[in-house]
Amino acid sequence: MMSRLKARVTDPQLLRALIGILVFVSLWYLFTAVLNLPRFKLIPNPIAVLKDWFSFTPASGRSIFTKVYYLDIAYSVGRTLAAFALATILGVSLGLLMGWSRTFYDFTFPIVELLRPMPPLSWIPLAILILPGVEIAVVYVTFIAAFFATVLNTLLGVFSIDKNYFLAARCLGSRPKDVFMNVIVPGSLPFIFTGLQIGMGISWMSLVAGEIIAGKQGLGYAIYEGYFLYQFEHVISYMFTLGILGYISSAAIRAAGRKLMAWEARRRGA
Amino acid sequence: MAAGAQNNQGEIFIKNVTKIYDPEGVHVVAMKDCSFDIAAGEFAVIVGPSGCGKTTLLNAIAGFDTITSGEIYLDGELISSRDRQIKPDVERMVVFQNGALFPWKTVMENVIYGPVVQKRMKRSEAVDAARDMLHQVGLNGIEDKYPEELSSGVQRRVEILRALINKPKVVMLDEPFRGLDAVAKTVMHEFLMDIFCESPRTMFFITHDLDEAIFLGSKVIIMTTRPAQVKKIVQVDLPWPREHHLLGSQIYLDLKREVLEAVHEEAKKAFEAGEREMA
Amino acid sequence: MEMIQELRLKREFKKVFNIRVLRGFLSIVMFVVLWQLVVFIKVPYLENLPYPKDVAAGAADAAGSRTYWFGWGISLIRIFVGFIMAQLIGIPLGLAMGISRTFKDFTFPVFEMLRPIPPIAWIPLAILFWPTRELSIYFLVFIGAFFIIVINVIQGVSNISVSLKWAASSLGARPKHIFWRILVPGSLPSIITGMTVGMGVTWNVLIAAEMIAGQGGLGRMTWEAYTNNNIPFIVVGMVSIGVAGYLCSTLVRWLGEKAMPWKKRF
Amino acid sequence: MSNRNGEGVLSKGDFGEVRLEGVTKVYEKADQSQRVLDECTFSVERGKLTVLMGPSGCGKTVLINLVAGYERPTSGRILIDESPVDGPGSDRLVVFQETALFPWMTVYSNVIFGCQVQGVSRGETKERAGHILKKVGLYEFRDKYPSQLSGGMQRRAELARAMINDPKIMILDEPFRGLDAMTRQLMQEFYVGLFEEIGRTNLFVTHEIDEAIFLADRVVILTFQPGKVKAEIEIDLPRPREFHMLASPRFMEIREQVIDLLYEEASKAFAAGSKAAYDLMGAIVARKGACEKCE
Repeated sequence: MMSRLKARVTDPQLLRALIGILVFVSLWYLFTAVLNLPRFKLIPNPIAVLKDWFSFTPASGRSIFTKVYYLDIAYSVGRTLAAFALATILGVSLGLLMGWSRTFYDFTFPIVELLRPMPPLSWIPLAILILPGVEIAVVYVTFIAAFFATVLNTLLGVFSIDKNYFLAARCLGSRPKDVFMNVIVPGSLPFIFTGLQIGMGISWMSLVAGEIIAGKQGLGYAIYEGYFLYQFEHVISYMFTLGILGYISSAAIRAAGRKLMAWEARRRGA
Repeated sequence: MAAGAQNNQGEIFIKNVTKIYDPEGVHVVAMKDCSFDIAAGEFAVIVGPSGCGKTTLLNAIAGFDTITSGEIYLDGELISSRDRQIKPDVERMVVFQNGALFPWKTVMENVIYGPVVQKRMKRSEAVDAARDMLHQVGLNGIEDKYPEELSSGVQRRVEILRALINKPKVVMLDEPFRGLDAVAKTVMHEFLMDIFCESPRTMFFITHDLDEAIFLGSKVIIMTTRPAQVKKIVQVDLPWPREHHLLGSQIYLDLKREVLEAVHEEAKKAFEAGEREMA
Repeated sequence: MEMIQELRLKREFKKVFNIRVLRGFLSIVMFVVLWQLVVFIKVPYLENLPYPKDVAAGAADAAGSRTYWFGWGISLIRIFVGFIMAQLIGIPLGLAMGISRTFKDFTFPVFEMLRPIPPIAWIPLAILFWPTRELSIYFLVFIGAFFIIVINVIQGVSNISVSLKWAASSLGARPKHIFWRILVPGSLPSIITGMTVGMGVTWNVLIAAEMIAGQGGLGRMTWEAYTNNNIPFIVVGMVSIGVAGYLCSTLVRWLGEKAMPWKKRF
Repeated sequence: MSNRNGEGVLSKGDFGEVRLEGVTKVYEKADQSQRVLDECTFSVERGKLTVLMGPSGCGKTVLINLVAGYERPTSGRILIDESPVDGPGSDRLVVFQETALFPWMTVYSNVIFGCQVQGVSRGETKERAGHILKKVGLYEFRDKYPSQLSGGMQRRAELARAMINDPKIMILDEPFRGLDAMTRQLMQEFYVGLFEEIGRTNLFVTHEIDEAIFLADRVVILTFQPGKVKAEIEIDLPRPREFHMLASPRFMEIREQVIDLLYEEASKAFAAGSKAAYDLMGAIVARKGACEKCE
C-alpha cells in the first residue's frame, strides 16, 4: 500500500502534469498581470480570479462563501437534470422501440432524421415564443440537445447486437417481449451509455446558451451578467465551475454505467 | 419425456433442397438438389468448403430462414419448404459458431433461461436442474461468473448445456469448437462424446476439422463446393464410446484418407472459384 | 431457371412498391398533417405555431431576398474559418500528444482542465479578448471543434496496432517513414470522425454566438425574426440552419471517403 | 543484395542461422516480477523450418519479439550467424499473427514498402515486386486494398511483402490464425511448397498440432510459465510434403507424441490456475480415463 502510494508520488507523470498546469497558469499571470499585453488588459489574472472565487466578501458578490453561488449552481443543475432525465426516459424508450419494431422504425426514423440536423440552439426563439414561460423554454432546449444523441445511440446499440443472440433467444423459446427484456435492453446498454455521455456534454452547452439568451438565473446567465457588470473574475470562476460540473456529471454517468453493466467491468478486470 | 421416447425422435429427411440467395440482383445458387437423411439418434457431421450451404440447411431446420425449393421433414412433419418456414422452437436447438451465450447474464442465468422463459419449470427447479448438469460435467463453481470471465472452452460447454437442458429432439452445432487449441478441443470431444453416449439424440454437427468429424460422427456427410450437393457419405463404424487410441488405428486412418481426399478436392475447387470471383 | 426468373420479378416489384420507402413517405406526410391539425384545433401552447403553408410562403419569400442568401454566406464563412483553424492547430497538436508520451504528460492536464468548459461559456471572454465581434465568433467556432479533434487524433494514434509499427520497422522504415506512412494515415479514420462530430457542435456554437453577439448570419436572422414576431420566418431560419449543418456534415463525410479509399469494400 | 540467377530476385543459400543461448526474459511490473522465459537454448538451423509450440502463456510471442529485436532479453544471448541481435533489422522479417498489412496501402504499395524505405531503385523495385506477386498469385490483385481481399490472399500478400526484402530469416507468428480450416490447409500446402522451393531459415510459431508437424523439420516445445525448452522433435516425414501425409501412420504417431508432451504442460498450467484451467483439468481427467481403458 505504502509502496504504491510512493510510486504515485514519485511518478513522473504526476510531476509533469503539475508542471504543465503551473506553466499554463504562469503564462496567464505573465500576460495579464506582469506584461499587460494589449488584448489581455481586461482579462483578470489567475490570482485575482482565485481571490474572488474564494473570498468572503467578493467584489462580484459571488464566491464559494456566498449563497447566490450555490443558488446559481442549483438552478443550472436542476434544469440540466430535469432535461436530461426526460431525454433519457423518452430517448431510450423511443430508440429501443425503433430498434425492436421494423414498422415503428420505418414510420418514425424519417421524422427523427428530419428534425435532428437542426442544432438544439436553433430551437431557442421558437421555444421561447410558444412554450409557457422562459424556464420551460430553457429546459426544452437542453432536452432537445440530449434527446437526439440518446435516441440515435440507443438505436445504434440495438443494431449492434449480434444477430445470434436473437436467434439463440428464439431457439430457447422466447416470445417477443422476452427478447426485448433479455436481449435488446441489456445488449444495447453500452451504446446507450455512450449516447448519454455525449448527450450530457451537449446538454450543458445548450443550457449555457439558453440561460444566456433567455434565462433569469443560473450559471450561464450569471456569466453574461458578469460580463455586462465588468466583473470578469467571476466570469472565469464560473467557467471553471461549469467545467467541474460537466466533469462530475459525466463521471456519474460512467459510474452508473459500470454499475449496470457488471459483465463489462468484470471482463476488463479479468 | 422418457429417454426411450427420445431415441425414436429427431429423424430428419432432406429432399431436393435448393437455395438461391438473391441480394441486389446477383443470384447465388448456394445449394442445388441436396438430399440426405439423418436417422433418429444419429450423430451426423457435415463437412465441406466454406460457403457451401451447410449453414443454409441449419437455418432452414432451425426456422431462421427459408429454402427456395425442396422439403425438409422432421419426424414426418414438413418443417421447411418453399411456402413453409417453421418457427424456431426448443425442439430444434442451435449452438452457434462464435458462441451466443448472453454476455450480460451469469452462467446460471444463461442455463436456466430456456426452461424459465418457456414457463416449463419454476425458477428454483430450473436452478436445481442446471446445478446438477453443471456438476455432472465438472463445471461447478462457475454459476455466478459472466461468460467472458471464462475460457472459451468452458463457454462452449456451458452453451451446449444451455441447449440440452431443454431436451431438444435435434441439436445443431455450427462449428462450435472453432478457434480452440488442440488440447481444449480434445476436452470438448470427450465432453460431447459423454453427453451423446449417455442420452443419444440427433446431432447435426458442422465442422471443418476432419479428425473431429470422424472421431465424433456416426456418419460424415461431405458437401461439394457451390452449388452444394452431397458429394459423399462416409459411414463411420467405430465402436462407441470413441476413445483416443482409436486415432492411430488402421481403420481410422483409412477413413481419414477417404474423407481427406474428398474434402481436399472440393476445397481446391472452392478456392479457385473464390479467386476467380474476386478478380 | 424459372425460379431465378421469378425471384427477379419479385425484386423488381419490391423496387417499385418498396413498403419501407412508402412508410417513410407516409410518415412525413403524417407529420405535416399532424402539424396542420395541431394548429388548426388550437392545442394549448402549440396553437402559436404557424401553419405549414405560412412557413412555405415565408420560405419562398426568403429564397427571393438577397439578405437571406447573404446570411447563408456569412454563417458558412464563419464556420469554415473557425473549423479549419481548429483542424490546422488541433491535428498537429493531437499527433504530437499521441506520439510523445512526455509531451502528452505536460500538456494533457491543461487540456483536460479546459475541455469540460462548454464552448458557449467562452462567449464573454471571447468578446473581451478579440478586437472585433467577427474574430470572437471565429474563436468560439474554433473552440467548438478544437477539443474534439485533438481528443480524436490522440485516440487515433493510440489505436494504431503496434504490430503495424513493428512490421514497418522490420521492413527497414525510419522514424520519418513511420510518421508519414503509418501514423498519419492510421489516425485518419479518427480524424474524420472528430471532424464530423466537431462540425455538429460547431453549428450549435455558431448559432448561439450569432444570436448573442453576431451581426448577420442565419442564427441572427432567426433571432431577429423572433424579435419581430415573424414566426413563420423563425421556422424558415431553423430549417435553413438544419440544411446548412447537414450539407457541411455531408461535405466532411465526402472528404473522408475521398481521403480513405481503403475503407470502401469493393 | 540479390544474386540474379534464373530465379530472379530471391537469393539462394545465403540463409542465416539463429542461436539462442540461455535466453531469459523477466518483466518487472510495479512490485512484482514475472519470469516469462527461462534459460532457453536452442537453434534454428540454416535453411530449415523450425516450429515453436507450447501452451498459451509459454512466452512464444515474447520469444519472437526477442529474436525480431523488438525487445531485449534480460539475460542470455541471441546470435544470428554468430553476431548478437541488436534491434530490428531487415535481415529478419516477421509475419504477424493478425495481418499487419497496412490497410491504407494497396497490395502493391504494401509489397514495395520495404524497398522504398530502404532506397532500392525504382526499376529494381518494380521488377522484384512483379516477380513476387506472380509467385504468390496476387499479380492481378495488386491494386486492391487489403480489406478487399480474402483472408488467404491477405496472408499471401504479407508473405510477399516479407520475401521481397530477401531476408535471411523468416519469423512467422501464427500466420494462418483466423483462417477457416480449409483455407488454412491450402495455405499450409502453399507455404510448404514455397519453402521447399526457395528455402530460407524459418522460425514458425503455431498452436495447431497438425500444422506444426506438416510444415516442420523440427518442432521445439516450450514449457508453461516460465518458458523453457521441453523437447525437440525431429520430423522425419519425407519432403516434398503432401496432404495425404496427414492420414499416414507416421504422422499420427508423431501427433500422439506431441499431444502427450503438450498435455503435461497443460496440467502445469492448470496447477497455476490459468484462465484455461477448466479445459485443462478436463483434459487430464479425460486423458487418464482413456489410458486406464487402454490398459
